[in-house]
Amino acid sequence: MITSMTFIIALYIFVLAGFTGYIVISRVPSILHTPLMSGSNFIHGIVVVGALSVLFSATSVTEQVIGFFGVLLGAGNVMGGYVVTDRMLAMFRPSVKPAATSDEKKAQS
Amino acid sequence: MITSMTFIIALYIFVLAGFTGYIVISRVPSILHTPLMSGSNFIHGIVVVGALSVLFSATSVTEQVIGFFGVLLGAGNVMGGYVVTDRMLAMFRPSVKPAATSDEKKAQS
Amino acid sequence: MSAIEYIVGLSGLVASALFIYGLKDMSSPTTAVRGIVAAGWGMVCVVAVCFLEIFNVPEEARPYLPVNIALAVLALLFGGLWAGRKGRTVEMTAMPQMVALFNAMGGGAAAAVAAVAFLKHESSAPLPLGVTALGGLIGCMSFSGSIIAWAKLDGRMNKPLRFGGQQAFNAFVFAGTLLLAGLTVCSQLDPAPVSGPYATLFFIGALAFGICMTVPIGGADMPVVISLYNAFTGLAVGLDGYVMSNPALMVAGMIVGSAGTLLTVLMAKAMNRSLSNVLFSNFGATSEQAKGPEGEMKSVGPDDAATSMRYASSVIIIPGYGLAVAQAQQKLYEFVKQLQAAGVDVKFAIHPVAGRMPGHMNVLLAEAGVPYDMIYDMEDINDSFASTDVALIIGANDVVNPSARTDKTSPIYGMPILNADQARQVFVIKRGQGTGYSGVQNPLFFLKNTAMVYGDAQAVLSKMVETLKGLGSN
Amino acid sequence: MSAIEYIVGLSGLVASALFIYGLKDMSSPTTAVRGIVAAGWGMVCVVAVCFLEIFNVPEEARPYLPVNIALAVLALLFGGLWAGRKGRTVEMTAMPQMVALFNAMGGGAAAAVAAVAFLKHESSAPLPLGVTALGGLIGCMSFSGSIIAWAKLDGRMNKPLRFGGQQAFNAFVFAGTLLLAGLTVCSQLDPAPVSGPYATLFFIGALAFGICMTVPIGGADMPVVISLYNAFTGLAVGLDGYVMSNPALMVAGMIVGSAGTLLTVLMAKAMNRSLSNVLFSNFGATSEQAKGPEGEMKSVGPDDAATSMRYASSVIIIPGYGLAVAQAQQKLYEFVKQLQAAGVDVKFAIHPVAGRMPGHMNVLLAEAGVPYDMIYDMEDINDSFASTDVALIIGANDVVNPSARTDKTSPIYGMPILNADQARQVFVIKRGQGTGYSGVQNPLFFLKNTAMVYGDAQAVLSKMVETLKGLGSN
Ligand SMILES: NC(=O)c1ccc[n+]([C@@H]2O[C@H](COP(=O)([O-])OP(=O)(O)OC[C@H]3O[C@@H](n4cnc5c(N)ncnc54)[C@H](OP(=O)(O)O)[C@@H]3O)[C@@H](O)[C@H]2O)c1
Ligand SMILES: NC(=O)c1ccc[n+]([C@@H]2O[C@H](COP(=O)([O-])OP(=O)(O)OC[C@H]3O[C@@H](n4cnc5c(N)ncnc54)[C@H](OP(=O)(O)O)[C@@H]3O)[C@@H](O)[C@H]2O)c1
Repeated sequence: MITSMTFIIALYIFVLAGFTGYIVISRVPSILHTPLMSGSNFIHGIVVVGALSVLFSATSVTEQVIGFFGVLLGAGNVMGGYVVTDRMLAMFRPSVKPAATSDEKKAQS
Repeated sequence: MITSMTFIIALYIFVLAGFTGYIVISRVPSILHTPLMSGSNFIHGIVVVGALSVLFSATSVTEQVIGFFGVLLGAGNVMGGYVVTDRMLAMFRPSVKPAATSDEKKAQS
Repeated sequence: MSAIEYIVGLSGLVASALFIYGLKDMSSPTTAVRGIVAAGWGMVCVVAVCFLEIFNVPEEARPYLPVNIALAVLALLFGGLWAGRKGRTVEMTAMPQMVALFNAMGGGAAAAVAAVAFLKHESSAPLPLGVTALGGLIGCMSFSGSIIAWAKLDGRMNKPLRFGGQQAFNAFVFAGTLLLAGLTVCSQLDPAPVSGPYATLFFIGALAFGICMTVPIGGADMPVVISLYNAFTGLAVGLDGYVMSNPALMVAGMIVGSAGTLLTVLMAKAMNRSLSNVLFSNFGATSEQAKGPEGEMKSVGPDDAATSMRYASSVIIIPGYGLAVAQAQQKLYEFVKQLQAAGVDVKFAIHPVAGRMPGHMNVLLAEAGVPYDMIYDMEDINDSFASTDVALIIGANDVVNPSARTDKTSPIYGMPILNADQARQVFVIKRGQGTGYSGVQNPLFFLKNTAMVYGDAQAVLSKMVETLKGLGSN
Repeated sequence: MSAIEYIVGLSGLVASALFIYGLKDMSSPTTAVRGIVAAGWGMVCVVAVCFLEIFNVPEEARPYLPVNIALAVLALLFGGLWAGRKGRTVEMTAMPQMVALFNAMGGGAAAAVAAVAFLKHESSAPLPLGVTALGGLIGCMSFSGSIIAWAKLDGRMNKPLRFGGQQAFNAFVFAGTLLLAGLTVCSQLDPAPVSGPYATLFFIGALAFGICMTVPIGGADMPVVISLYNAFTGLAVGLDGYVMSNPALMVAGMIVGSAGTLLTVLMAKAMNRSLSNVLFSNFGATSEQAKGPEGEMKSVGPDDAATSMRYASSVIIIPGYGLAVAQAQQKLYEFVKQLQAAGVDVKFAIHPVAGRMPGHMNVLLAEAGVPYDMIYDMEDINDSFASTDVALIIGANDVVNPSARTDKTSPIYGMPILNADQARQVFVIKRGQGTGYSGVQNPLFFLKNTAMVYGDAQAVLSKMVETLKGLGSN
């Protein structure tokens, strides 16, 4: 899609993204580890975009079959990952409204 | 140097680097703000590398003069930034050895 | 660069930013929902814009385009609807296997993308070819490995499959797969390659290796393994992104790759084991016949236990894996609300590795409606046990095993535990003499201030609720 | 891509990673030194490898190469040695102006790089040209603005320069500069441009705007302004990196750009003001004649104050800007050690904006050798004042002003303050009736439990140390 990416630039992007993932996760409290696992599972569902590109420019039945399954699986990854993460996260709620601020503090620290 | 970088890729790098700077700094305790300011001041001294590239391929006296001042200023930025940051940071020390672990905890939280 | 390429590139950038922002927001329960919604919009944006590529396909793909589009829409609909329904209806206790399944799908898609890159012979330079092979390898491993993990967690494959020389056999499979990868890459260096057989065998080998690697690992270790495969899929997607020059895939994939790796390491650490120990040590094979402390366990009925809690002033509840098995979280909260109504101060204490996934218990309790400010982390509550009347342990075992503190020969030695033994009175709800995940006996059950309440957690808690109802509000 | 380009690119990647790692380590006092050392090695690596470019210069630059290399070495030596000596010898209290100066140098270098990009006419596409112009503009503003900031902080420019219609004039200068930037870019779109005059005027305009923007801002606001210019320089370096296709510059520059922006906002927020208020409101112009509470201030001599602290059981010390002015941090710690030897429990309470830079007081106390675990943040200590015998305020004013809590008309209303007024006895060391940074009077000084100890902080503390010596260890 975006042509002419040198290897060095790719390494820069990998390193920056890797560091970002590391530092963001190192802040998540253990209470949220399960939804986080499925949340990151959802994010790698972006592979469906790659599979769509492949399928759009397929020029043989083999490519079409592989592309079809790629999109099928990728779409499942995206949808499933989103739904379960959302369901889990929606279940976390504080007990009463007035205590909300202190909870926020606790959760952020 | 590394040719053929598209604008989109450049934006990716900017966004990732910007986010990294943001999230890293948002964790620094206020006690370290002054050394941090000079520490980040040191880091943008990397401009000296750009100035060096410019000076190396200068082909006129004007370019040489501008390049010379660029390197001069950049080198000052790097050296000065490093020395003052290092001096300031070296001054922070805990009171006694045995308490070191609890200090570490305190500082990390 | 055409306008379409620009828009597609920008949509990827927006999506990447939203993913990062979303993950960051997930770091607090108050913002977590906002985070996943933001990430969801990022995904919608990038998938929708991706359809613009229809106007940009290479000349030779034009004739196939209508069929391809139809196939794409079909695949999106089927995959999305099926997974969406599955995800909406799955029990919270079955979450680990569900995540394993969705992760397998992502790995499979990543492998498919790599396969087509070989098929189309998109490059004949060694570097991109090598990256493609790596992406395919990791994607396949993640696919087949996650499916095995799913089968184990879903109870479809109950015994770890182990045989003599397994490590050597696995190493052999791996070496063979690498060899096939090398042959595929070499054949693709040719401008007009005939690499079909090599590539096919390579992918089969990679799938086989994923299976071989996963079958000997015990079912209870699966959450760590899934987390690892989650990181693997991310990495494979990132590498695919490089091959396709799509930075959005690179960024999203690598974020998950590094985040997942960190999560895996944190999980293994919380279980007091190293990652290689989880993957290669066949944990649990020998611990079946572990001998434990001998002595007498006292047992009491649910009604007595419930009554004494009703008149206690403070109770700390320690849920464990058994609560998830019995699906008793709703009943538990009903019981807790009764205690609260009677003026008892009730708290939940959650060990970081209680259950079978990190945060597993938090999710279950959240499902039952327990507000998260009643739930305390180990560090925050461990000092309070000594001043607490009753510790109620429900289906937990290893996380309250004092031999982790004292017995150097125990497989869980060194793991930090909840200090339930310091409470004035300890009640333990479990079905019988069964050991926990680590297979060792628990000296806590033999202490003189401990009383066992035998039975399935659901049944026992129902009885307790009945008892308290009987007592009324006096 | 040649081998040299590969090595240069990789060195930049290594440097970027080390910069990020270094910044991360600076987030804790225990690892901070390691962090700056790591970043330093990154810089050494990237600068050293950069010399490989000598073998890669374009054909037409070959004849100039020996001279260019000589100039480069000279410039590195001179710039590095001069700044290194300055940095090693500067007083800690003069740190803000030193940072301003080094920041100006970075901005100047960034502007120079942009200027040569125009001169060499490296591109004739609008996008890179626009980016070059933006980099030049920001670099120039940061250069001239930081120099003004330095002059103000160094006491070389004591009054803010203000005149009627200044905002309009500045806007006019800015518009003119933008126009010149546009003309420069347009002329460069031509394959054989004659843009010299435009470009020269544009750079002069940008420098002038940096001056115009900074002169009306009061000296005490300068730390915020420097922090902003620090972010500006980072941004300019990042843009230069795009123009030169050097990702290391892009990454390092943008990291500083965003980190510096965040730091600036945090600083302004801690002073209870918005950033635009700092930049455009000419703060301090009207507050000179602010009327304050009337009443009587009690004053005591240093010996009496010292004696009563010697026999107190707990003392909290609140240092402020006056301590930095008097350079009395060493004497203060000497005094504190005497108190500690006498069994007094001594703590330091630091307000986030005490002094003239964030963390200013921490640096001063650290210089004097005060261990950082004796130093408490506002939130951690504010509840302890009520149970403390003596609060000793040294050259602080605004940060202990109770009208921030009560007086809605005060310019500092709403700023969180240290609750010194809750201590049983308050001593205030200051020279006279001078107001602090915000120019308002402080009702704390009129309370009945407050006693003023007039005099320069250095002189007063010396006398206090003498007094305690006289008392001996009895
Ligand atoms: N959280 C994670 O990430 C993770 C991942 C992998 C492994 N692990 C490991 O899993 C263990 C977790 O400890 P844990 O204390 O939560 O659980 P556990 O040690 O596995 O103990 C579970 C206990 O629940 C009882 N139980 C089972 N079904 C029950 C039912 N229906 N009703 C009542 N009780 C029932 C069992 O005894 P009976 O058979 O007698 O009823 C068993 O002793 C740790 O060793 C940890 O390292 C954790
Ligand atoms: N930290 C930052 O980032 C930052 C940046 C910019 C602005 N500010 C602002 O600066 C202020 C800081 O408050 P602050 O309480 O530290 O200081 P302050 O309010 O500025 O007060 C300083 C006091 O020190 C006294 N003083 C001056 N020289 C002295 C000497 N040689 N010996 C003894 N006393 C001396 C002065 O009174 P006499 O003249 O009577 O001696 C003055 O009242 C806040 O308003 C803050 O918003 C902070």
